[in-house]
Amino acid sequence: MALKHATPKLDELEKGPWPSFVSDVKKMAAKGNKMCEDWLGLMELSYTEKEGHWKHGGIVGVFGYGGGVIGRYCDRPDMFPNVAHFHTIRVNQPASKYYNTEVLRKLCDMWDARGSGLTNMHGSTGDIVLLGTTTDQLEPVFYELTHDLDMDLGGSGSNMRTPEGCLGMSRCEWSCINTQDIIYDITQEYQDALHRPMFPYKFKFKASGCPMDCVAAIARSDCSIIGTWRDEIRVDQEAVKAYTGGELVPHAGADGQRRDFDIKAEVIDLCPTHCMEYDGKSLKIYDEDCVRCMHCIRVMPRALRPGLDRGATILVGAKAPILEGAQLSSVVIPFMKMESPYTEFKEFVEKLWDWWMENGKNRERLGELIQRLTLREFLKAVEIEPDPRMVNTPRFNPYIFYDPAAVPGGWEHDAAAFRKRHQA
Amino acid sequence: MALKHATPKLDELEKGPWPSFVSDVKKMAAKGNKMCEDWLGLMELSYTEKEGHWKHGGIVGVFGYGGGVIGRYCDRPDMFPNVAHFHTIRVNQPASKYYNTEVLRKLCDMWDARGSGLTNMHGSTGDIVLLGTTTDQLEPVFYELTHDLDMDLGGSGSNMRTPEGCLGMSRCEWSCINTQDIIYDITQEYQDALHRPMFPYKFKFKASGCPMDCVAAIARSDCSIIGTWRDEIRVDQEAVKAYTGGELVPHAGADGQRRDFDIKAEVIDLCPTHCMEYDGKSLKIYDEDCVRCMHCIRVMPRALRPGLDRGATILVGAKAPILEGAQLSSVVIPFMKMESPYTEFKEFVEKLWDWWMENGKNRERLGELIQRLTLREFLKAVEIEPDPRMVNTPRFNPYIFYDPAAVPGGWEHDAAAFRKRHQA
Amino acid sequence: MAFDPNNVMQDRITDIGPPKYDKFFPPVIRENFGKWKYHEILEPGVLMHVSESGAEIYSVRVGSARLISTDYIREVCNIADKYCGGHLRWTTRNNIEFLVSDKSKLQPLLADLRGRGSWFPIGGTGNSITNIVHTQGWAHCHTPAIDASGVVKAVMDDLYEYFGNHKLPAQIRIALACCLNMCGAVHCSDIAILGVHRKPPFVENERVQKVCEIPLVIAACPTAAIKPKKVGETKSVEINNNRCMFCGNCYTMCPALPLADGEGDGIALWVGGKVSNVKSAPMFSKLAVPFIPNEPPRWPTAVKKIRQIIEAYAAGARRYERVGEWINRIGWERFFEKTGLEFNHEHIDDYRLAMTTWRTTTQFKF
Amino acid sequence: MAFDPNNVMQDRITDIGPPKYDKFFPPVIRENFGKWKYHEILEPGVLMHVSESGAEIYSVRVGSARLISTDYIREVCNIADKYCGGHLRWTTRNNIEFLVSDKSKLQPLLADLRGRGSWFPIGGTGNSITNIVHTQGWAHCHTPAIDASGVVKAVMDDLYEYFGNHKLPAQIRIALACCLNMCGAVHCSDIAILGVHRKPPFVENERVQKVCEIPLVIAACPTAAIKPKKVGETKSVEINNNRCMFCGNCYTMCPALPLADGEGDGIALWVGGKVSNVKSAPMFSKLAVPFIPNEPPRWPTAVKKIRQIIEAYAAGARRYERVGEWINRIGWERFFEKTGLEFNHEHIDDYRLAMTTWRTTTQFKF
Ligand code: SRM
Ligand code: SRM
Ligand code: SRM
Ligand code: SRM
Ligand code: SF4
Ligand code: SF4
Ligand code: SF4
Ligand code: SF4
Ligand code: SF4
Ligand code: SF4
Ligand code: SF4
Ligand code: SF4
Repeated sequence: MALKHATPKLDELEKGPWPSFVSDVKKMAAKGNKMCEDWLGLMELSYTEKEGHWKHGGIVGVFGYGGGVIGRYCDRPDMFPNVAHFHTIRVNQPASKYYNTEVLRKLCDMWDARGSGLTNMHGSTGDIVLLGTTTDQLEPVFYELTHDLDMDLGGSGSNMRTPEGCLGMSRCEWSCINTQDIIYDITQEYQDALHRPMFPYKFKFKASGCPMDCVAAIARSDCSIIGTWRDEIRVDQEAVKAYTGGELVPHAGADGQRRDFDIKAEVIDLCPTHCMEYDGKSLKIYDEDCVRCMHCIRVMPRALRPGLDRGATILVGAKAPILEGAQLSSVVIPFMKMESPYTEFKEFVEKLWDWWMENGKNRERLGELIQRLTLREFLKAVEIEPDPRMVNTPRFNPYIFYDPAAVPGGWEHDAAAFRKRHQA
Repeated sequence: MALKHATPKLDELEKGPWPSFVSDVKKMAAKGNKMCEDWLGLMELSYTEKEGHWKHGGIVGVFGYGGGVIGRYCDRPDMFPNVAHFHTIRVNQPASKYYNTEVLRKLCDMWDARGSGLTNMHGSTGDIVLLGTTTDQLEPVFYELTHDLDMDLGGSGSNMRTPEGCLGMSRCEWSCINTQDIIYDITQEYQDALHRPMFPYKFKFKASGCPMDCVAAIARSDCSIIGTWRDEIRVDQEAVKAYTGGELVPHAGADGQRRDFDIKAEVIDLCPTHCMEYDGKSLKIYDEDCVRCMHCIRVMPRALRPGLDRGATILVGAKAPILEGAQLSSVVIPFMKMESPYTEFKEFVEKLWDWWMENGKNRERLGELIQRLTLREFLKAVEIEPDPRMVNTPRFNPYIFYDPAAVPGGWEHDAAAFRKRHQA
Repeated sequence: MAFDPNNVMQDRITDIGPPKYDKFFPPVIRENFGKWKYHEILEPGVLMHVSESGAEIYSVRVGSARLISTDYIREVCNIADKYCGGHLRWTTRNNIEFLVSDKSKLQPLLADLRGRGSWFPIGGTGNSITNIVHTQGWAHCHTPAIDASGVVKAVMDDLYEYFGNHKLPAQIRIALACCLNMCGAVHCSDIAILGVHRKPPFVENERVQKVCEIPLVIAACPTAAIKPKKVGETKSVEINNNRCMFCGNCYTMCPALPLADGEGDGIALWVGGKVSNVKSAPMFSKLAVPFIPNEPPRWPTAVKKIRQIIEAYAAGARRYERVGEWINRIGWERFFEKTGLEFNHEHIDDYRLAMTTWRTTTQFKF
Repeated sequence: MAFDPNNVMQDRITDIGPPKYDKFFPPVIRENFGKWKYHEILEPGVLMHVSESGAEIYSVRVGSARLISTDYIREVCNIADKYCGGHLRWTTRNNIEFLVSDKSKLQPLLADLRGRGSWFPIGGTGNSITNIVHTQGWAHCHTPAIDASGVVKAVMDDLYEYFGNHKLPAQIRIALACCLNMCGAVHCSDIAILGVHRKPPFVENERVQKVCEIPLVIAACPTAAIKPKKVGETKSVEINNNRCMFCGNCYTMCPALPLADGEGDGIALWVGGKVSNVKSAPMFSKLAVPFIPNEPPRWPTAVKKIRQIIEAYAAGARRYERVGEWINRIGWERFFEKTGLEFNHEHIDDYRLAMTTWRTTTQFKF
C-alpha cells in the first residue's frame, strides 16, 4: 500500500507493544483518506526538521458561538494541500465519558464524511476532540451534531471551558457528591458562558467525588469541587479483622494479590495525623483529628468507608504556569452541601465571576487575579468569612494592611498637636 | 528621696518578681544622677502619651570611625535638659561575653564619670551598649576605652557589625568549631570594615558551634557559620543502657529530674529521618541518613556525641523584614574545615563582599541582592559549584534561563531559512 | 432534514449542551448509581465493583493512543457490542474501559483483547504506570517544542512491563506537555515530560504591526523582556534576550515572534508531583533533567532517563510511597545520587518564589 | 597619660578590636577548653559541665533586666568576687551566668542570690521560659511603636513561674521588637511581641527637602507607596495611603515623615518560630494576634493573650515539641480553637509570597 509520502521515521513508531497511532493513521490513509495521507507526510517532515508545521490558528467557528473550534492551517500547503485547513472541533463529552456504541458509530460516520477521521478520545479538558477539517465543513458538522447526535460544542477561548468530573457515584463507592450531575448542571446552566466569550480568560470547573481527585481538579481547574464528609469514617470491625487475618487482599489488590498485610506499618503509621489506634482487636479512629486523606480507606475499602454527612470542599485558582507561574487551587469554602439545583454554589460562582470580570486584566486567570488583589479582597467579593482552613499558615511577614476603620482617627494625624508634643 | 519628676506609671513597674529596671534607675537618680533623673521623666511622658520622645539620630562619632555611636537627641529638651543629648556607644564585647570583675568595675567607673551610668548588657548584636552621653564625651570615652580597658568600639551603619558566637568550646561539649576564635579572628582581621562604612548596608557574622544555633546565627546574620560533622555520631552503648535503665536522667535534666525514659517514643520515633534502631540492647544509627539535627544527642548527652570529622556549614542571607521581607540564611557551603587562620573562609568572604559591593544597591542586604540577581549568580561570583544541599527542592517553575553557550547557534535564528521551511 | 448550505440558520439548534451523563449508562450502573459498596482489582486492568444490592460490574481497562481514528473506534465498538451490550467509557487518562455486566463474558473479552495484537493492552490499574496524559505536539498545535504522541509511544513501549502489572510501590502518573502552556497539566505529575524552547523569539518587524496587538504582546511577557520599538515607520517590538526564559507566551499572542528551532528545542524532565490528597498534600513536579535534545522518532535519551528514575524509585521507595513522597523522605541530594542524574545551575530556582526553595537549615545528608 | 581635650589625636589608639575571648576565662575553662564531655542541669538555672579530665564547672544563670545600671553591675561583681573568683559571663539572651569553679561555693551562692530580693531570679535553663530578647523602645530609639523594657517586665512578672522551673514540654523563646526593624530578630521566636504602627506617615512638606534625600525615601518603601511631589517650589513626597502597611522604613530614612501615634500604635503577637535545627528546621513566627492597643504601664491585654497561648501549648504539646511543632501537628484551625484567639483577615498573607501560604489541599480538620 504505497502512500503519497514515504515516512521512514514515523514507521519506527509502528514497532513496540504500545498501540501505534502511526499504524492506525496509515490504515486510514491506505483506505484512501487524503487528509490522513498528507497529515502523515507533514508529520514526517516535522520528525525530520524537529519543528512543527502548523500556523497560528485563525479565527474560525460556527455562527453564534465564540468557541468550540480551533482554527489550524498548515505552513506547507504547497506540499500538503489536503491538510491546508485542519481545524479542530471540540465536542462536549457526556460527563465522565460513558458512551454506547450506537452514538459512537454515528459520530464516526459523520466525521469520516466531514473531517479527517482522526480524533482525540479525549482532550485534556475532557472534550471529544475531532482533529482536522476545513472551514466549509464547520457548519454542517455543527448541524449534524445538534440534530442527529444531540451533541453540542465544547469550550475554547475566553469562555467557561467544558467542565468535567470523575465518574463519581456511577461506579465509585467513595464518591461523596454526584460529580456527574454537578458537571451536567453547571454545563447546562452556563451554556452561554461556555459558547460566548465573556471572561478575561478561560475558566475551568472540575469535580472529583472525593480527595483522591481522579480528575485532577485541584491542579487544573479555576474552580475545583472536591467531595468530602464532616462526620465519622464508617468502620466495619469484622472486615478489619478479615484484613489483618489475611482473608481480604489489602488495597483492593492494587499492589497485587498479597495477604501479608501489616495494619500498623501500612495504615496506623502512615496516617498523616496519626489519629488511629489498633489494639490487635479493634480499630479506633479519632475522627476529630482526621484530615480525610483517604489513605486508610483505600487500603481497607471493605472495612472503612467515608462518613455520611457529605458535601464538597470548594477550592479556586488552579492553572498552568503561564503567566505568573503554576498554581494549585486553594480552599475557600471548607464545606458546602451539594444538592441539586446547587443554588448556593451557583450564587458563589456568580459573585466570583462578577468580581473577576470587573477586575481581571486581559488573559488574567482567577488565581492570578487573587494573587494580585489578595485573597482578602476575593473573600470580601464573594462574601465569605476568613477561616484558618483557607491557609497552611497565617502570614509570617509583618506587612499588615490594617483597616483604617479600626484605628481611632483612621489614617489621619493631628500634625500640629504632634509637633506640640514633639519638637522637630 | 523625691525625684525631679513624679513617675506614677513607671512606678507600677517596680512591682512583681522580675528585676525592675525602674527601681534600678531610680536608685541611680536618687544618688543624684541627673541624666537618670531626666530619663525617668522622659519615660514617664512616653508612658503617658504612648509615644517615644527621641529624635532621629544625628551623625556623631569619634574621629576616624564611621560607626560605633548612635546619635540621639530628646525632642523635649525644654523639659528634660539632661538628656537633650543621649548618644549610645557600642563597645565590642569579648566573644561570648566572658568578663572578670576588674574590667567590669573599670567600665562602670568610666561610664559613671562620662555617661548616664545606664547600659544594656548586651545589645541584640552582641555589643556592650553604653546608653546615653553627650557629644563632648565621645572622644574621652573612646580614649579611655582604648587606653585603660583595651577595648574598642563595635559596629553601626553600613559596616561589618560586631560579630558574635555562642560560647562554643569554652563550655559546651557539642561545639564542632572554635566559635570564639573564629569570631575574634574575623573581628580583628576586618577592623577596617567594622569601623569604616564601605558596604551597601550592614553585614553581620554569627557563629554557632553546632546546629542548636545558640546565637541564632541562621536567623540574624548575613553570614552564618554553624558547626557540624561529616562522620558518625559517637555512641557509648553502656551509657545508652544507663539511660534506658533509668540510671541517667534524660535530656540532661532539661525536663526535670525524671527517670521514666522511653527511648523509642523520645528518640527513635522523633528522629526526623528515622535513621535509628533500638533492639532493646543496643542502639544502631544509620549515619548516612542522619541530618545531624542533634535531637538524639541532646536527649542522651552522655551516650551520644557529635562525630570527630568536624567543620562548619556556611549559610548566607539572613535578615529582618525590612525591605523585602525576613530571610533565614541559606546553605551555600555544606561543609568547610575551620582551622586558624581560616584562609579558605576568608577568601570566600572577600569574593562575597566584592560581589555585594559591586552589585548591591544602597541599603540592600546580601540576602536581598541574592534574591534580585539569583543564587546562580551569587554562586558564580564566589566560585562555588551548585549542590542539591543548597535547596530544599529544585525549581518547580519551567522558566529556565538556559545558557546560550549550550545551545547550537546560541540565541540566533536563521530567519530566512526558517521562513523557507515555514510559510508565514 | 439534512443540512442546507444555502440556509445555515434553518431550524438551527444551539446551546443544548452535552448528552446527559446517564444516557449511555449500562442498566447495572443506572440501577446501582450511588450504591457501590466496594471494589477489587481482580488482575491488572480488571476492576470489579460490588453494590450494596450485591450487583457487580466488571471494568476492563485498556491502553489507547488517544490520537485514534474512526476505524479504531469502530473496532472498539465491535468489541463492546460483543461483550458489553454496547457499553463502554473513557477514563480521565484516555484509557478505554469496557463495562461488563455479564460476568460470563469477562474471560472471553480478555482473551479476545489479547488476540488483537498490540492494539488493546490490558492494565493501567493499581500500582501500575497507566497511560500518559498528553497533548498535541506536532500533530496539531502551533507552539510545540516537541511532538506528543511519538514521545508517548516511545516511552510507553519502554515502560510497557509496568502498565500491565502492579509491581511498583505505588502508582506512577506520567504526563507530557509539548510547551510551557502545559495543556497536559504536567505540573503535578510523578514524572513530567515537557517540551522546552531555548532560543528567544526572533522579531519579524515587517509583520508584527500587521498580525499582532503590540500592547498585548508586551503584557504577555512574564519577565517584561519585551519593549515597543519603531523600525523606520513601522511599529514593532524589541526583545531583551537576557531576560527571556523562552516561555513562548509572546508567540502565543503574536505569530511574528517565532521561537521554535530544531536544534534549540527539546525535553525537560520533572519529578515528584502528585494530585491526590492521599497521605501527603498535592505537590508540584520539580526539575530533574533540564534539557534533552529532540531525538525523533524514538527519543532514546529521554526514554533512558525516565527509566533511570523509575528504576531508582522502584528499588528505593516503600509501599504506598509516591515518587514525590519517596524523594521527600530520602532528600534531593540522595535522589540525584540514586538516579545518577546531574544537579546543575538550572535546578536552582530563580523565579518569583525562588527564596522559598533554598535550604534554610543545616539539616541535609552528606 | 590622661585624655587631653586639646590634643585629641595624641597617642591615639584605634582598631585594636575587643579583648581576646580567653582573657577573662576562669582557669578551669582555660584548661578544659574543647574538652567538655557532658553537662547536667542540676536544678533550674544551675548547670554542671564535666570535662574529659573530670574537671567540673558550675554555671548559675540569673535573669536580668538587660537595661541595667553601673551600680547593678557592681553588685553583680561583688557576688562574682565572693563565689566565682571574679568570673562571670552574659548569655546570648541577656542572662548572667555566675561561673563557679569551687563546688563548695555553689549552695552558698544560690542562698545569697535568693536573699537579694527580686534582683537575681535563678532559672532560664532547660524547658523554661528564659529571658526575653528585646530592644530599646521608648528608652532610646526613635522609631518604636511600643516600649521594650516595660513590656518585658510585665510579661516576665506574669510568666515568672515558668522561668524558674522545667515544667513545659520544651523551651519557649520569647522575643520583643518595638518596630518592624525587628532588632530583636523576633521573626523566628516561639512567641514574638512586635510593636506596630497603624497610621501612614504624615508628610511635613516644608521639612522633607531640608532633612531627607527624596530618592532614598522613595526607594525605601517596600510597596512603592511613595511618589515625589512638588508643593509650590519645594520638593516633597506624596504617600498613597492605600498602599501603606505602616512599616516605618520611610521614616527611618526621613524624619519629616512621622507615623508614631499614641492611639494608632500597639502590639502584634506572633507564634511558632524557632531557630534551632533540632528535629524540625528553623521556622518563621506566624501572626497570632494582629493588634493589641498600647496599655502602659503593664500592657494587661498582651500579657493575658500570651498566657492564653502558653497555657494552651503547655496543655496540648508533647514532650520536646516546640510551639511551632505543636501547631504543625494539630493544625492552625485547632490552634485558634484551643487558644481562643480569633482568625481574621489580617492573618491571611497578602505580601509577595502570599500564594505559598494558601491551603492547596483538602486536608484540614473540621
Ligand atoms: C487540545 C488541548 C490539548 C490536548 O491535546 O488535549 C489543548 C490545546 C491547546 N491549548 Fe491548552 N489544551 C488543552 C487543555 C489544556 C489544559 C488541561 C485542562 O484543561 O485540564 C491546560 C492546563 C490547565 C489550565 O487551564 O491552566 C491548558 C493550558 C493552556 C494554556 C495555558 C493557560 C494558562 O493560563 O496557563 C494555553 C495558552 C493560552 O491559553 O493562550 C493553552 C492553549 C492551547 C492552544 C489553544 C494553543 C494556543 O496557544 O492557542 C492549543 C490548541 C492546540 C490545537 O491546535 O489543537 N492551553 N490547556 C486540550 C483541550 C482539549 C479539550 O478541550 O478537551
Ligand atoms: C541597639 C539595638 C537594639 C538593642 O536594644 O539591642 C539596635 C538598635 C537599632 N537598630 Fe537594629 N539594633 C540592634 C540589633 C539589630 C538586630 C539583631 C542582631 O543584630 O542580631 C537586627 C535584626 C537582624 C538583622 O540585622 O537583620 C536589627 C535590625 C535593624 C534594622 C533592619 C535591618 C534590615 O535589613 O532589616 C534596622 C533599620 C535600619 O538599618 O535602617 C535597624 C536600626 C536600628 C537603629 C539604628 C534605629 C534606626 O532606624 O536607625 C536602632 C538604634 C536604637 C538606639 O537608638 O539605640 N536595626 N538590629 C541592637 C544593636 C546593639 C548591638 O550592637 O549589640
Ligand atoms: C477511572 C478513573 C476515574 C475516571 O473518572 O476516569 C479512576 C478510578 C479509580 N481511582 Fe483514581 N482514577 C482515575 C484517575 C486518577 C487520577 C487523575 C490522574 O491520574 O490524572 C488520580 C490522581 C493522581 C495523582 O495523585 O497524581 C487518581 C488517584 C487515585 C488514588 C490515589 C493514589 C495515590 O497513591 O495517591 C486512588 C487510591 C488508590 O489507588 O490507592 C484512586 C482510586 C481509584 C479507584 C480505586 C476508585 C474506586 O473505588 O473505584 C478507581 C480504580 C483505580 C485503579 O485504576 O486502580 N485514584 N486517580 C481514572 C483512571 C485513570 C486511568 O485510566 O489510569
Ligand atoms: C548559654 C547559651 C549559649 C551562650 O553562648 O550564651 C546556651 C547554652 C546551652 N544551650 Fe542553647 N544556649 C543559649 C541560647 C540558645 C538559643 C538562642 C536564643 O534562644 O536566642 C537557641 C535557639 C532557640 C530556638 O531554637 O529558637 C538555643 C537552642 C538550644 C537547644 C535546642 C532546643 C530546642 O528544642 O530546639 C538546645 C538543646 C536542648 O536544650 O535540648 C540547647 C542547649 C544548650 C546547652 C545544653 C548546650 C550545652 O551542652 O551546654 C547549654 C545549656 C542549655 C540550657 O540553658 O538549658 N540550646 N540555645 C544561651 C543561653 C540563653 C539564655 O540565657 O537563655
Ligand atoms: S475521585 Fe474519589 S470518587 Fe472520584 S473516582 Fe476517584 S476515588 Fe472515586
Ligand atoms: S483518612 Fe487519612 S487522616 Fe483520616 S484516619 Fe484515615 S489515614 Fe488518617
Ligand atoms: S550552639 Fe551548640 S555548641 Fe554552641 S552553645 Fe549551643 S549547643 Fe553548644
Ligand atoms: S542527629 Fe537527628 S537525624 Fe541524626 S540520628 Fe540523631 S535524631 Fe536522627
Ligand atoms: S502544550 Fe503547548 S504545544 Fe502542546 S498542545 Fe498545549 S499549547 Fe499546544
Ligand atoms: S518567550 Fe517568554 S520570556 Fe521570552 S520574550 Fe517571549 S514572553 Fe518573554
Ligand atoms: S526594633 Fe525598631 S524601635 Fe526597637 S530598637 Fe530596633 S529600630 Fe528601634
Ligand atoms: S510606612 Fe512603609 S509602607 Fe508606608 S509609606 Fe512608609 S515605607 Fe511605605
